[in-house]
Amino acid sequence: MKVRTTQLFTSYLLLLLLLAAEFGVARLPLGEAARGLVLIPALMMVGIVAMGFMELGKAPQTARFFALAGAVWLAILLGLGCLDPMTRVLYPTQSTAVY
Amino acid sequence: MTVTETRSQTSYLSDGYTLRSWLLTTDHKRIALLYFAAITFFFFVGGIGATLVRYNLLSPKGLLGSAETYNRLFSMHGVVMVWFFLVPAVPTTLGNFLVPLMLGARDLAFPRLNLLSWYLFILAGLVALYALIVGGVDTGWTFYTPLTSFYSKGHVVATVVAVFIAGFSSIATGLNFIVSIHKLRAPGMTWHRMPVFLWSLYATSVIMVLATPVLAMTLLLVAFERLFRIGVFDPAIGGDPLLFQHLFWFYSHPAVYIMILPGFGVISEIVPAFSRKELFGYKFVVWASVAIAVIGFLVWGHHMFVAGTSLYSALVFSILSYMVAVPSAIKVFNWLGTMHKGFIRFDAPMLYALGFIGLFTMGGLTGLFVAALAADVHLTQTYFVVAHFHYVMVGGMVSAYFAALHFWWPKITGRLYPEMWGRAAAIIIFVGFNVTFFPQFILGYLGMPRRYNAYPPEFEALNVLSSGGASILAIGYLLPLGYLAWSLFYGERASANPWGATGLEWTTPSPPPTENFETTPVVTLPPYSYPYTETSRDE
Amino acid sequence: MRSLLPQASANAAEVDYLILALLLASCLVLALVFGLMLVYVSRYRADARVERGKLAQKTWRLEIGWTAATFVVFFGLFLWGADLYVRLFQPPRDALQIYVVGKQWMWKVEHQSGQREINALHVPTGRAIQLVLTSEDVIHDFSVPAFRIKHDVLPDRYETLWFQVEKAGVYHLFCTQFCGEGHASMIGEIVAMSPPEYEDWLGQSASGAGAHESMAAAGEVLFTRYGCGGCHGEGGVGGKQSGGGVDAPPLAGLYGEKVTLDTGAVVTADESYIRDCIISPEKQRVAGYPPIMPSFAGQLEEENLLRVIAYIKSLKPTERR
Amino acid sequence: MSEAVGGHAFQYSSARHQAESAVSGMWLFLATEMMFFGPLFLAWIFCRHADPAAFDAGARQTDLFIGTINTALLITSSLSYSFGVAFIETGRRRAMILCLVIAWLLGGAFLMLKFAVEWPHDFERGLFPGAEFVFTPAERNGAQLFFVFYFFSTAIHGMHLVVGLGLVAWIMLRAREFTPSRNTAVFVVGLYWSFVDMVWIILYPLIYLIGRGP
Repeated sequence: MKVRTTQLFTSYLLLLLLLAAEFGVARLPLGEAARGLVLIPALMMVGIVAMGFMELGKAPQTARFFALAGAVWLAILLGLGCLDPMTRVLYPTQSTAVY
Repeated sequence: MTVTETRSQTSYLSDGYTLRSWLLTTDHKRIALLYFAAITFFFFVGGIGATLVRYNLLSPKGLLGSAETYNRLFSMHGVVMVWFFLVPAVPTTLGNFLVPLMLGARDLAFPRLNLLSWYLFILAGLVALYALIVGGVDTGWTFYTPLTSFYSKGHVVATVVAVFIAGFSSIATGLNFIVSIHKLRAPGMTWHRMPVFLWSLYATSVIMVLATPVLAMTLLLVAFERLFRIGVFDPAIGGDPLLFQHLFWFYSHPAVYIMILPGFGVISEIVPAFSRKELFGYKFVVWASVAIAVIGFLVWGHHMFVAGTSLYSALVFSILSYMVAVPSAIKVFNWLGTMHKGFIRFDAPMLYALGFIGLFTMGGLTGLFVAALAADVHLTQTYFVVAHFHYVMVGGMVSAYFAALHFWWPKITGRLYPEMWGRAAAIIIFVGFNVTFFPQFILGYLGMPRRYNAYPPEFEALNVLSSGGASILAIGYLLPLGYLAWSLFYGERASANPWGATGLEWTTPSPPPTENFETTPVVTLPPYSYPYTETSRDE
Repeated sequence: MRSLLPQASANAAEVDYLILALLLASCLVLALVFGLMLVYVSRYRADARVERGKLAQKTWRLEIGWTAATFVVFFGLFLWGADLYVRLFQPPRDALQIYVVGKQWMWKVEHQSGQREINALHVPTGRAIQLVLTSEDVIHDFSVPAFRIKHDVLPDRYETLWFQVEKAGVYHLFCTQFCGEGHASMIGEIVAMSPPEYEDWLGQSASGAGAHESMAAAGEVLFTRYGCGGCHGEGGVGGKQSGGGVDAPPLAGLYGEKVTLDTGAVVTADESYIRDCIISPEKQRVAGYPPIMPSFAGQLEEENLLRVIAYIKSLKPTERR
Repeated sequence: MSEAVGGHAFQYSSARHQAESAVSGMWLFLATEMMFFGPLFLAWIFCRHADPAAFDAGARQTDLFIGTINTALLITSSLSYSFGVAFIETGRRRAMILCLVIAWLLGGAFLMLKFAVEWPHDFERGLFPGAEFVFTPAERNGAQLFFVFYFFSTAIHGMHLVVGLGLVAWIMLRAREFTPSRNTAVFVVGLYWSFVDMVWIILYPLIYLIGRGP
């Protein structure tokens, strides 16, 4: 129980720190491209919840496999899904035609 | 291992005769039969839609007269066939029945969840029927926005809700299968001793579990957009209708593999059983299924080559689409390899299976046409595509479903069906199918667009031919309904293993007792250990 | 009597070759599969007393073999299809532009010189044509089987499609994206005529009833009516240049130029860009100008937008900086 | 019905076997939940990409204070539930119930803040896309997309939280059944509860932080 208590409080503290960090990063005058950085603390927080609170590390192997599958497939959806809007360009004619 | 001996001798069919004993059952075998009833009903509802569609197209002007009626008919045909027949057909019926039997387990991991999934399916079906009776939907099964969200005059929200609920039924089934296969394999049943049918249901379930939620959320977004007249797909405010298509096909392309993968599994059981020979290249067949399930998620963009996506995305999706065709090809070659030097018998299941191999190969090969970018530009959204996916879905998947139904019928019901009728139906279906859909390839190449209730007169001859074929096909599909029902009452009693096939399901009586096995079986041999291979094996 | 599917455009033959190659490959595979199936089925019947011999033990070589073979063939087919597709994406520089608006359930066409047609499109042969496509409501699809082309037509967005007709004639135009009740009636014809005949046709339509002014001229009227000149200067010379008090960018000579946005990004001022600037000016603002442009969303219908764009495209730069 | 034999259902070989299956099943369900929220994230990317400036203008109108408090509430709630799990594993049922009550109340507080305070406030300020929408024409489109995303995703998340509250309440009602060796249900519901928290941890920056600027 003692070990678990320490573990839980450590996770909690880390979560609060990251929340503060996230809050701070969002307030920095960052350019458009750097805005996504805010998501790094957020993803770390998700990791801490999974490991600290949900005990994913101690879960049966199958459970870890399923969690990993979920993450990979979400990455497929978002990754391949972004491909189209991020690379979409129209191909205009270079010059106006003469009539 | 604790074993309860009390009820293990009674057949699951005679374990209670009350309505309650059926409607509240958690026995996977009884739930499978409940699904059989529901799915057969929807197959014929969808079939009526198809019949009327083909009737309308007998004349270039459209015999039904009204475009609106036609649009609602083909939309209904699509929605019902996709979500209420093709997706659930094999997994919920034969899958539910066979997964625990093949694993050597007493039931699925979560029997109550299994029953819940049937109730969800029925609820979804009722909502769909409600939508149908009050007037149906006129958007096609693809629900493209902004047509669906702003312009449709049909009952979009009800239909979408029906599909949403059916989706959760399918998630529950998939989840149950995956956990059961991971956790409930009998002693000695290692991963590489699992029958291919289980492997392919595993791959199917992966898709059900990971793709269906995406569809569910997408449909919620569509319903929101329809109800509040604003949404993320609305181009008027900068939203992207192509986002809808991306999300829709993220589910609906893998969904094609939900439909066909169980078929692969069925054929991989039947071909060795009727060739009396080990499955050729077992591991290749198995891992090809897994590869299809994974790569199948990476190809959805090939439905959008002319939709206005970026050039780069089209190129990436095209090459990935070719990749997914490779494992399918591997499977076809392995089935042929299994027949090589076999002792081939021509019972009805084998005839259906041979039909499957032929029709699926044609469906697969025509898939290459539409994966080739420039050819797709010409062929997509025409009857070529209609023919292509019917070859895979109907020629392939429905043939596999019938093959499986005949193969395991004695196990499920304890009765034999009349063999001659079975063979006749298999041949009629094969012929009728080709007459119906082959002309559609030509129509498509000539440019006839999909979803037209009236068409230019030069397409008439081929359309009439196609409709003629459809009537043969309809007879082919009605025949099994008749003789299988007949066999329930008058069929000869089946022994535990009428085909002399391998697999744990054949070691228990037909029909199996409620708890499947008297004692938990122990697996010592690889699958498909037919005598032929045992004697000639020199290891 | 027109043939069922003529090869009427420059790339129709190329697409047909690709389809033919696919067909041949498929037939070979089908022959192999059905052939083997028939041979095995007759030779290895359960009651056939044929010498079966020993079974092959090492099957993985075969497996690797046919897997590799399929890969190679598929990759070749991919390259072929992709190459052609990429060319279909890029119109030649001197393409003649024609504007097409789809709506439930008709095609509205407008030529540069102002001729308008419904469910018909007259084009000259031997000349690259680029269509600028947009929709007023749902997604449609502009499909001409005889040219082996099709492309979706989306609302609030410009898509383009180009082709070059080689054979004069009348060809089917279909909407192939399901668009509602009248989907099957959203058909029309493409009339391809020799250049002299086309000139005649243009002349006739211009002098006929309801003589049309050119798209650019119609756009100029709209330009004045909506007060665009108030900021951008008459003739789009630019706010400062016209002596006005408003600092708005010049429009003359804008089309086809590279524009630097306030985000630092550089974009080409094509039809889509100009459209965006009119509808949502905030989205891609030109660097160095104040954000004062109002949005004209909902005020200009698609056809009028196209006319204003045609007008802006027709403006020649007054001075080169 | 699947009757229990020696403390486990008849298709399992042991109670541990059954517990492992239940935990794995829950994780698989959570994987489906991840995919369920996937389209929302993709929609966020598409919408923001369409018109970043106006989308950001929308984000600036959100109530950062309530959003941050709510994030802290959910994290604390998740912590409290995890303590509940730890307590039942050592047999301290009373302590478990106390932790679950706290977790439940914190979750309830989130819902109150979100839907009884923040949403009404948003509606008053004309942030719901419609005739009353407050943004200038230039920002209108992108901001509408933002607020469609905002209302839709918070509603879906809220529904998950309501389901979670129901499950936690169910566990509290059945608290007497749980022992140090028999508590899979407590743990499995905890997984769901923490997952709802995770979703919010991702939604929080997407809604309140990115594009807010200094």
